[in-house]
Amino acid sequence: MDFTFTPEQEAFRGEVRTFLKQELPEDYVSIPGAPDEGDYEFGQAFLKRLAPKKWIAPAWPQEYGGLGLGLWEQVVFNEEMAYQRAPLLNFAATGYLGPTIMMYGTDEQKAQHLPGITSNDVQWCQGYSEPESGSDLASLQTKAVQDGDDFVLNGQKIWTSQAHYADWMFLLARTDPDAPKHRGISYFLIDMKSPGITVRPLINMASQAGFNEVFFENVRVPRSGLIGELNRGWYIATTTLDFERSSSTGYPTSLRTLEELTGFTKETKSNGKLLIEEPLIRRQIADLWVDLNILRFLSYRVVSLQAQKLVPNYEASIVKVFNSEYGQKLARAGLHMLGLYGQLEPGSTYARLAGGFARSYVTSVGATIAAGTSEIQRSIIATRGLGLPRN
Amino acid sequence: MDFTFTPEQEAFRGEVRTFLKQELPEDYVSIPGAPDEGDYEFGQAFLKRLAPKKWIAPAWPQEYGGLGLGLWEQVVFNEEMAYQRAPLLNFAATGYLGPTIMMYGTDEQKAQHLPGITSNDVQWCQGYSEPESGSDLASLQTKAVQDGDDFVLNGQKIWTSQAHYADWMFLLARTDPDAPKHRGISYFLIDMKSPGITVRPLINMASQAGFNEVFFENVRVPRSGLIGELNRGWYIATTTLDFERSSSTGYPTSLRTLEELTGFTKETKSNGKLLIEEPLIRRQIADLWVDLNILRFLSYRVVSLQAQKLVPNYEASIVKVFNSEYGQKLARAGLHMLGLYGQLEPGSTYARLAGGFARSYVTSVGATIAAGTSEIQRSIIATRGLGLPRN
Amino acid sequence: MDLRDSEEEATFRSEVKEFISSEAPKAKKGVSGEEALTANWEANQAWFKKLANKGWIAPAWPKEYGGAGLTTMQQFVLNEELALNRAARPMHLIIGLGMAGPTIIVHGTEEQKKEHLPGMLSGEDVWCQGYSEPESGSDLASLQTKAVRDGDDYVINGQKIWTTLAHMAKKMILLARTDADAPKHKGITYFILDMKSPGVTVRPLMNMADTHEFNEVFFDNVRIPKENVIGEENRGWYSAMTTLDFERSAIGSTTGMKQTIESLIEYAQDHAGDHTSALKTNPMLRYELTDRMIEVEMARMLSYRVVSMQSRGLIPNYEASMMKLYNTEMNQRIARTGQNILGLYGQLGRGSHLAPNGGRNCYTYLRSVAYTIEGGTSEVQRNIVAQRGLGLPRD
Amino acid sequence: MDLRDSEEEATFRSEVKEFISSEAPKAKKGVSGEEALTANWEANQAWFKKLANKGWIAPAWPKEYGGAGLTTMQQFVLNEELALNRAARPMHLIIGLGMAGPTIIVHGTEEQKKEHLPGMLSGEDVWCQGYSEPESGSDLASLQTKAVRDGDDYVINGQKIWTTLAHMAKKMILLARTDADAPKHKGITYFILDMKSPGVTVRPLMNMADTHEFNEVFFDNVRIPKENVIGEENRGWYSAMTTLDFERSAIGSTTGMKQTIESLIEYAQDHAGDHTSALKTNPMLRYELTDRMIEVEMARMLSYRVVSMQSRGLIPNYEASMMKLYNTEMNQRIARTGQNILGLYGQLGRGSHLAPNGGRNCYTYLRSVAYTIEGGTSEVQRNIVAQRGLGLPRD
Repeated sequence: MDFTFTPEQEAFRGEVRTFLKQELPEDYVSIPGAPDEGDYEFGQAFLKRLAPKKWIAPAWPQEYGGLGLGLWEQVVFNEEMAYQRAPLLNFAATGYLGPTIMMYGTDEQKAQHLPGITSNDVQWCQGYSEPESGSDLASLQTKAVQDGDDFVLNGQKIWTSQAHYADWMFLLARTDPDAPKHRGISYFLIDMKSPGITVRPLINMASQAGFNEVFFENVRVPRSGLIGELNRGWYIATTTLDFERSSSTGYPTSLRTLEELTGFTKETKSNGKLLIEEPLIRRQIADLWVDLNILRFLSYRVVSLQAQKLVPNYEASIVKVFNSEYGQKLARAGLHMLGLYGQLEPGSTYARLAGGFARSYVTSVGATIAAGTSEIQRSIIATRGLGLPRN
Repeated sequence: MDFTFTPEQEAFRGEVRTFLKQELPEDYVSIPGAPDEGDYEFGQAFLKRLAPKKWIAPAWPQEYGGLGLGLWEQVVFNEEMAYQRAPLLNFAATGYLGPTIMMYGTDEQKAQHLPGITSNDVQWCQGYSEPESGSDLASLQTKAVQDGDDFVLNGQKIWTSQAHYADWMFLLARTDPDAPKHRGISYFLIDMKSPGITVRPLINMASQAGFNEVFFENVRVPRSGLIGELNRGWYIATTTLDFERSSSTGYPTSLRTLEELTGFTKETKSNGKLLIEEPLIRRQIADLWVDLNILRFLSYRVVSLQAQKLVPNYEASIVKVFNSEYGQKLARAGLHMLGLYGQLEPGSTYARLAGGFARSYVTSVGATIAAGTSEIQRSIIATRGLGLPRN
Repeated sequence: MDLRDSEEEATFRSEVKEFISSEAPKAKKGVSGEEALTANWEANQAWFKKLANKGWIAPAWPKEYGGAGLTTMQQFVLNEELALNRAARPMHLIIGLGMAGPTIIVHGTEEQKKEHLPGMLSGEDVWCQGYSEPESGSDLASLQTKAVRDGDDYVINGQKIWTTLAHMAKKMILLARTDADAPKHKGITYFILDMKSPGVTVRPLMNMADTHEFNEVFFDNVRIPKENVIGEENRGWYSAMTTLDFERSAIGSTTGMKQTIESLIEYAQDHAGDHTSALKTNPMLRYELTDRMIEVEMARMLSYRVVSMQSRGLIPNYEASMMKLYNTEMNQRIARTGQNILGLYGQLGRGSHLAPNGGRNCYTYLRSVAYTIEGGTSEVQRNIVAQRGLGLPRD
Repeated sequence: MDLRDSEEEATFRSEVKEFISSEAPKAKKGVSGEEALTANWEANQAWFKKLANKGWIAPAWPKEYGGAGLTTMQQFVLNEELALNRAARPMHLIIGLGMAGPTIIVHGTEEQKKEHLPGMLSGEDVWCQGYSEPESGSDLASLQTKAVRDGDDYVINGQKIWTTLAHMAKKMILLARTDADAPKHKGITYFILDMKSPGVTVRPLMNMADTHEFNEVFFDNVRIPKENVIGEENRGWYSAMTTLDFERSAIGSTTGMKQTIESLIEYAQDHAGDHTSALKTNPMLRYELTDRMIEVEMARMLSYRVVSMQSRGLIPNYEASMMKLYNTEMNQRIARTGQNILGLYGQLGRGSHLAPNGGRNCYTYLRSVAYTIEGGTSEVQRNIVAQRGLGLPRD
């Protein structure tokens, strides 16, 4: 057992950190949630500078534009990026789509799509959720019907992040309405400029246009847009969903936030006393640190399983539950400590810590629901981890 | 709307208080949970002095040995008794059995049983629960078979408080095994000296012998032991179960305990500081008081409904959930504040506040389970109070 | 003890009920509190006019000043019925009717009464309150805004913050320091400021709900004529503490929270199929809702207790703190339960066509954070309970 | 970073596993910790003898003193395997092997080593610890028990409290004040006391679980020969702070808690029909159990971290406090969940024939309260985390 990173890994961490310090302006402030126009342009400019270093998807094999980083090196890279709050814009493509194409795509598909991702020239969005599907994604209703060499797509997706910026979408559609629901779904890639696609923004409670609805009306997808076998799309997609549950960016993101909050309580006086001298705040801060330490090692355990070529299962669900609920707890604690100022929008003169807590209070709601609600994760833990009978 | 007691009611409260102060020795300490031998004898002696004042069951009509007190006067009486921690020994008889006999009994049954209760000459225990019946009381298996003028009883009861002291038992037994489960049960009164009855104590975790198992082997019950109609026992019993949910002694009991705990924190130093000066303890104490105030008025609301001849329903369930969970919270908070000394048994030299918190920590476990678990109460609230569909 | 209405109370309740049912604009289910106010502004203005005609816009004011002279218990019944029937209440007039008005009645001159009370009673004048300042924290009396006498005027310089309704208000009650050398409570004067005076700048503070509720107000050599001083110079702190027999049970907010829960249940039952967290299939949500319901019932008991004290001529003290503490923390829990029920849709803003119940729960979720801080933080309330309720030593 | 065993660790783990499987008495499922120790006392004594022969009773001690000289990571593997396989661990020897022994090795004379170490290593001598006193609270150094030199002896008068195992112990490590005028840390001497000395009285303190774990010990002119002073007179406080490279990950207790959860699940599945709270029909219990499981996994990570630090030669500091804090509070939650699952049967004591799992959960429920207080309260641990982990100013 060995809980340290190797000197080479630490050197790599230093390299990433130095680069990010150079490239992110000193007054750079990243606000959680959907990027606005300015954030988006800043992020694209930043990614343009990452691309030549092959750091858009550094874990990918070199032939596809990555560096072929090992798992732990990838953890180091992700930790630094998250800690410095570097913009992450094409995450669906680097995280889910790329590995899927590598595993299931034809050589032509690989050649067509992978280089555009690592060069950051093509932006992708993910089309899984539908208004009626709820937590049972496999009940999706968008239909793709074969017509000559094409498929013709009709239906609607929802909660599609950044669809308004995307060049392409990867999505699931029903290709066999008579088969059992998991066995009639296929996995497609679609050019967002295809005729018949309408994108409509959904304004969230922070007044951000991060999510969209996407409507398909007789959209034609050429056969080259089908990934893997027809009707096997569900199984292709779930392979990559497992990646999301085991993402290792929760810890460094919260670490940075908690460091700032702790700093705030050490510097800010209220009624003549430092906030940190209030025993209740002191206690809350200590508890938040204990939990954060745990989150760190829970995340590493998942990576360690992956490093042994094992598929994280309920272990990843534990990280997912704990990470998303921790985010909410941290946001609430922060807002409480910031007092009335905490509720001000980012950008306001009086906003404390750049308004980040207000924003994460808003965006943390979705975190316990997206990619499998906490209840579903707990159910996975109960059945697979504890061996309880199904509900 | 009027939230005060009348001057007459306050005068009555004063009378009860004065009497209790006289009758309970100054060093009197009542420990929650099952009474031991000494407690039991002390309690019996005390009840002997209550009886001439007709205060064993003061709310009963005068013809049955009570004073015919009004509902609010009864609340006043119960509050004082609970606050002074006066011994309550024959509660099942005064609380449930008596009202049942008054409502369903024949004149002979009334004459036979009621005077013994109000004179405190006859002690009763309640035989409802069985080992296999769990939270579904109506699934009980103890059988009573008609044989000439008698019924012959076979089976087993469990969780029978004070069965080892009781002269008589009231119980439910199955008289028609073929009927739907609620419709084949009858309500019986049995002399505990009848041949075929065995009582076996169950030792609880505080090493008290409060509960018992009671076994019946061909026990003969004369026809005069049947209350109400044959096979209608379930409906007779549930009428009186409603009384338990709306008992008004939770508030004054907790009030006394919390007063003592608060006093303790104001007098006891730890590391040179009064406990109450610790902000975390201060906060916990304040929150306990807020909740206790609420409990008080929730209880009064139930009485108020009864005073209007309405049957408290989910309102009583709210009191039950809140009261029993409050008892656990208070016990835990108290143990925490008392430190290592809190865990010592009553009687130990170092036990603080007479070891009452250790004892109530032990006995409060049963409170959220007995007479309908918190989950069942919540289910009642969900369906009757909120109109949610059944689970 | 009797939790029922007395005969007189029952009669008055019927009168209120009938008046609401014939005169108030029909409200949508699930709408209450601030929502009910803004949901249908024009219809509500007409409704407030009718309330004003009956004197029910200032129910606690003495009749001689244009109020209805209701007893505390009658006010309680009025507020409870308005809330139960989801009729809008004129919450935008609260600073005028609840604070400025009572202070003027007690400390004002005849001229001041004539000038300021009618606009309040007709419901036309919106008032705002200039107390808090950026540096003053929870110790309001440390305020720094200065008023210097210059001829017949005072000249005001400084800044206020968290000023609700400043952008709609015609007048402000303003506390400013007139004697910098006196102990902090003894050098403050109570002014009435015309918000259109030159030198007054109102700047919005947008909160995370992206709504405009708070403002900063800046004073740059603003002149207030000496006729607008209420009470004595340098005694303003004490005038500001004046209140009339204002009903404090918060029954309106408690009832509103109960309605929020009801609307969540309704929503969950209607949308059981198409949400990530459906009520029927998720027992955790049942339990959460049940616990919220228990809490609302508990809050109601605290409201009843406060009004009962007031109607016996007692002044609620730590009892009101208990209620404030409990209600605001409960409101946050209700909002969170709401978000759990609404699933991903809960995060949609008010402008979004897919937002459930018009985005109301999301608004509550965002707004409820500040309620536990405004008007005395939860910790301040706990300390009041500890000191005054339990006789514990001061913190 | 690699959470797997290294090759050497894996080899050692196999050796341990084999030894346990061939030599340890068969343990019942669901039995762990203190239970495993007392459940089968005689068989366990034979087993401890075998552990002692291998040196594994004092795995961290240097070989020259009769220990196994294991590395921290090997100790961890040993402890983890003992726990995973529910083999009894000699917890009654912990004061001798973990505290008295290491102190004598560092500060004792050759004679003292010869006299005291063999009895520890053979597992025969039970030791107890005389540190806490009724008035000392969490400030141990304020102790008042006095030792006065008289010829070749010291004469001891005073009292200790919370002395675990005093009624079984042969020897005590005793801290007593030898210089009343010195600053409190500098007037304390470290003694070894023969528990059979005249003037020693042991009185049980029965706890609410009605078990005899704690004692008071009274000293009435008890004589200790000067040969039994360890280290220098008046330097006893510093000797008491000595520890060897003792493995601190608490992996045994974490594993035991996991086994407790497993035994609850097993029980609930076997008894689904006849309990008030059946697992299958009660979704709340599913969620509770799941949350406890999540927490145990979290606790394991904290254990891993501590042993990993130690194996790199670092001394766990606030990291050990985090673990203590988390584990003891989690233990209470597990006990409460257990009570919820066992229903009314959970309240039956160990002596009762109907008590599930022999009343073990009820014992944990009662005993777990003190764990959060003993060895530094949760608040003390939180303060260590705040100060040392976060660099916050002292409380």
